[in-house]
Amino acid sequence: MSGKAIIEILGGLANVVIVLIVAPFFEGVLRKLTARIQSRQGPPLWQPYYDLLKLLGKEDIESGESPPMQRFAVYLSFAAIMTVACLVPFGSHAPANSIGDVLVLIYLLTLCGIATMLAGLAAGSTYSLIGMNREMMSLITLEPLLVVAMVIGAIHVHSFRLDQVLAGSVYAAAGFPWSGLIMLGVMLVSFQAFVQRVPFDIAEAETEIMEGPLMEYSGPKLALFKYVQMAKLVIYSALFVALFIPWGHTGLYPLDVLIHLAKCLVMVLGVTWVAATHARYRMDQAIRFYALLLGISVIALGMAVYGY
Amino acid sequence: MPAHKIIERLKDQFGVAIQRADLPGNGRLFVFVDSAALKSICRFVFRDLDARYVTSIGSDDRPYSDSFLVAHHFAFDRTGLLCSLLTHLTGNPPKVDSISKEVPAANWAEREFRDLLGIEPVGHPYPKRLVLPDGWPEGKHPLRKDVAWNYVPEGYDEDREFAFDEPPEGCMVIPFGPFHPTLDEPAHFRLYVEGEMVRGCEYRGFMAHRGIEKLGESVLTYNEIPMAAERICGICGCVHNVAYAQAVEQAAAIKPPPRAEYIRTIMLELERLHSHLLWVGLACHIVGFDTLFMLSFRIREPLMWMAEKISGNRKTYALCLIGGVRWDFTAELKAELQQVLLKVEQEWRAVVEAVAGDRNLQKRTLGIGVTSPELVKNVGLIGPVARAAGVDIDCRRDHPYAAYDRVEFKVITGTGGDVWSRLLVRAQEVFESIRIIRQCLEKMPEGPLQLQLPDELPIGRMGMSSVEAPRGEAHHFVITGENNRPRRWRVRAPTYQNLQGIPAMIKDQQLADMTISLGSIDPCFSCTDRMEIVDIRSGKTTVYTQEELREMARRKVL
Amino acid sequence: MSLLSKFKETLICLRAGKVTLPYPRQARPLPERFRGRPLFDAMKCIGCAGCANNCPAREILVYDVCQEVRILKYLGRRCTYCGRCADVCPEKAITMSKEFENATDQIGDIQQQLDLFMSTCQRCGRCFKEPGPLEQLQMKGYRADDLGKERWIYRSKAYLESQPEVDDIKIELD
Amino acid sequence: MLKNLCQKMFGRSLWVYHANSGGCNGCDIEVLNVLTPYYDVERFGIKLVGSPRHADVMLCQGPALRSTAKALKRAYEAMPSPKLVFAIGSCASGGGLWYDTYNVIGPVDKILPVNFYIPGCPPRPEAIIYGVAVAVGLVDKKTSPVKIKQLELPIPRYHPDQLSGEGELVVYEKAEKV
Repeated sequence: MSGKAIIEILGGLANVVIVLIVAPFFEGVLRKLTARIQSRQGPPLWQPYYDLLKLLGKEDIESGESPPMQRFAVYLSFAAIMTVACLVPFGSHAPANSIGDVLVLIYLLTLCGIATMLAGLAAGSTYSLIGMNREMMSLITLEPLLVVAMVIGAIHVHSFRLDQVLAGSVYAAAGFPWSGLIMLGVMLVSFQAFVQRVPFDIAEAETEIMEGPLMEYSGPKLALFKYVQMAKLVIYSALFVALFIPWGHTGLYPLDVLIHLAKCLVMVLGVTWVAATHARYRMDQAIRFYALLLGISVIALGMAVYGY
Repeated sequence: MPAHKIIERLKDQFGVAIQRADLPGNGRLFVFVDSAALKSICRFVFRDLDARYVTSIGSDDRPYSDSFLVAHHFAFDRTGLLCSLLTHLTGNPPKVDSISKEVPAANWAEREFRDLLGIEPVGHPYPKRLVLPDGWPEGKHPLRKDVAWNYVPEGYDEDREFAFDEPPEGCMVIPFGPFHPTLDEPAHFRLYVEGEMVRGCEYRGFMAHRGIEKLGESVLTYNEIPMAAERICGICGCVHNVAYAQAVEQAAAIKPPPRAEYIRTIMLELERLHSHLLWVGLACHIVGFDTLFMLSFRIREPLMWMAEKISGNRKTYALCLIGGVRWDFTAELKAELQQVLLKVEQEWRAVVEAVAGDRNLQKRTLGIGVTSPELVKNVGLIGPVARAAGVDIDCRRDHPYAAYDRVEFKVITGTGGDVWSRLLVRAQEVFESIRIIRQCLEKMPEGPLQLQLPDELPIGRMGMSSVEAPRGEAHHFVITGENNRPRRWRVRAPTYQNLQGIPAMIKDQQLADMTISLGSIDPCFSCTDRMEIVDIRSGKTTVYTQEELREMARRKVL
Repeated sequence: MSLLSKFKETLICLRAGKVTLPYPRQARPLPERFRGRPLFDAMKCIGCAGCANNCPAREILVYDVCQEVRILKYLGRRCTYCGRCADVCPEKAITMSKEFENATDQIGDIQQQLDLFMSTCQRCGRCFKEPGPLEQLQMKGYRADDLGKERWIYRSKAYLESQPEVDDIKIELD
Repeated sequence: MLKNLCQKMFGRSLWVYHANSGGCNGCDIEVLNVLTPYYDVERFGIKLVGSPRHADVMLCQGPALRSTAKALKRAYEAMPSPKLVFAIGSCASGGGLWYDTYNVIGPVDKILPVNFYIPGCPPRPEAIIYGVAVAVGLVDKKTSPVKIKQLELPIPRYHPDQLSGEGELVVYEKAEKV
């Protein structure tokens, strides 16, 4: 094994560790900030760690339609998100470059959504199935947005390599190309949907369908799902930052990681504010909204192809 | 239309079928009619005289007159008259003509006396069990006088399941409740859903039926019942408390001292304030808007503290006794209340202004759960639900009680009839309530709080009282009796009527709108159920098979 | 427009700052009229059972264990804290205290039991002279079921005879 | 070791499921109130969840009714252990005014094992927080049964030699608070 491969693997592992450590912290920040917006004191910052630990120590009731599939869905979802973590740049550039390219990243992200759907299907109660249904609909209309954003980047840099695409590639062609700016806008307004927070947490709406697909899960399985949810927040923020806010690298790895995480934190703050001040949309409204965005992004794609 | 005119018209129309009419004064009318003509008289009153249906009451009168009693209550809102059409039933088992076909709003009330008293409404379109628990055997009726309050019949079977109707063709069934995060109280809806569209529902509620009426008729005494009445509902408890006290006072021809009336008015409005703020919070919580939920609860909290200072408890004020109130206002309390009101008014005005332009919130509420004035009339919807549909009814103005005839206020009406206009109506009513309290504080006369009552209240007299609860009109009916307790006490809570409008409201709507539509009537199941959806979501109730669902999901996506 | 109202809403919330009360560490002063757990004063109680007969929750039980000793038992578990017992008590032996921190893992912890010594009239066997506090109670809407029968049967006593065990709490009748 | 840690975390992150089995709504609203800015129990890590599968604590409000007893039991069984049950309010802990009517089974502890009782009608938000604090171990419970008992029959007829004080005061010198 060459030294380069070892560095890549080490970099990927470092990413996984960062995500595992930082994800609950970001969630804690989110909850604390939400509380302060609502004039409350709020939970301690490390509350999500407590929650996860407690869930790990609880009894695991296997009650759904097919327990093996439920177990599989949990591990699949967790594994997929951790693999994604290997591929996303925290710091200077994407570490596990030779493992996969942008397309693999997109597949893996889709796999996360599919795992959630599987979880809902395996649980098999009415509300889980409704949640699964909604998850599927949003997956199908939402995921293309990310694809288009990445593809625009890839067009600009003429490559699908991770380290080239996930480094502000959308602006690569000529300063600030129109397509990149349009995609920035589109991704900004749809970011809430990717991380599945209010107003787009339709598939997991607590007051409507009681966390939908996750309703039947308890104990360690729920802990893993919650972890995945928290990790999604970090990873999508990291992706967004890598694609659209690539500036401010120093070249020093630890410092770069901190800078990157700080940028992610800013994204989380934005997510918090939007989540705190919005009412949940209905599925059809959300789908209509995604479709509009998809239309705009396709136009952006066309512009990118012609070099704008 | 004044009372004597109504009697004249009834006499013209029905002649000897009108047996007797009592006019105890101050806007009450009791007409005893022949049971055979009851149905046509009800239709005449409801359709031709354009009265509003209030409720139907069954009573076991056998120990006193060897017959059962059925009363249909109507309200003439323009003239401020509450009218009761009573009839005695001698048959065994007792039978009465159902009026549900003519007056759709009477549906539940008739099913209720069928359950609890065994009075059979002949020709009822949907004679299904409503109130009693699933395992209760047929033919046993807890509200009859020969049955003790704690009597559980022999054939009680805990495991019996409720027989739900068959869902319509092509629809899947989604159980909603009894424990659901948007429902504070147990109730069970079976939604018939086609895709994400709700096509219909069946309600199996009355899960909080605690037998309060039976308790009041057989165990508690006149002055204990206010405390029980208050616990009919934890949010609008004071309303029931006052309504009960007023019904008894009216039956016994007692007039409470004016200071007591003003204090009742203030506490009722204080309750309306906190209830409306609470509703706005809960409605926002249902659509996932937690900041506004927290905000309105924060604004509401000083009101709760104020209530605690005045009455000693945050919710259950234990305010009324027969002939007066228990808690007085001191000068300090008055000043403090003024300050709290000022603060609430300022903050709430800012919130209302901010929310008025909130497109995001409007998206979830505009055009959702629409009610038309026809539906309001037919199903007997009341309170903010009716007012939001443009029907101008308000018991405070139409049937003035306590000190409402001495204060000025505006009845807020909306136009849309949807959730958004209900929200606006409630938000505006907060300001009116504040205005009423201020006027009361200003005008409150000095004087005693409580009357010295005679040893025994008159026996066999009837009284009814309508009080405008935050959710609509709460109606209490009392027949006074021996042993220092009423012979019959019937409560009609506002949600009892409003809930009957839900199937029409949620029909052909998105599943996601179901919760907010239901929330928008400010449902209070405990009120409704006083004295009854049965599947917990974790229990596996896949009514249709999983393949079907998968198939459905696939069809949806492709 | 919508965004503007969102900002306004946020501003209203933020302007209030943090309002959370530091409750378990420091309690808010309780209002003067607060109705907490009723406290029974054995010094003042005359055993008239007015409280038992006016309690909507029917949870104050009064019964005699012998000619001279009467027991007043307050179960507490279903008390509604309405304060009627304190209202009707002719001797003001019941006060609504300001105790609200009654949470417990043993429901029996909120019981109160008084053993009262009753000196009976040698002639009629009753404890009070004719126009006693009971007549006052009656005027306030006092229940009159058994008074007419010249018998001193309290509702709770009648209840006890049929069921000597009240919610797991065994009541010693003799 | 991890298991130990997990168990220790139980008290710091109580997820609460509230089940109203037919009470009057007052306690529900007070429970909701506990989440709102002035009381904010989220600072103790308490969160309201919608599904009993996610819950650690069940807050029971309202008496056990015949119509809801089955559903309540099922919800309890759906909760993963370790689990606690709180009975909030007079109805849940004692059955309320209607503890013996035809549709009421009685207090919740007749059908579920209740760990903590929070009496009150409705309990103030502070009382609920106090109950939670007792459960978590932040504070000690304050209540204990009061029993004031006659040791001896104090009338001179029975014990003339014991009559030391004046009138009835004697009686209560011989009474003791248990």
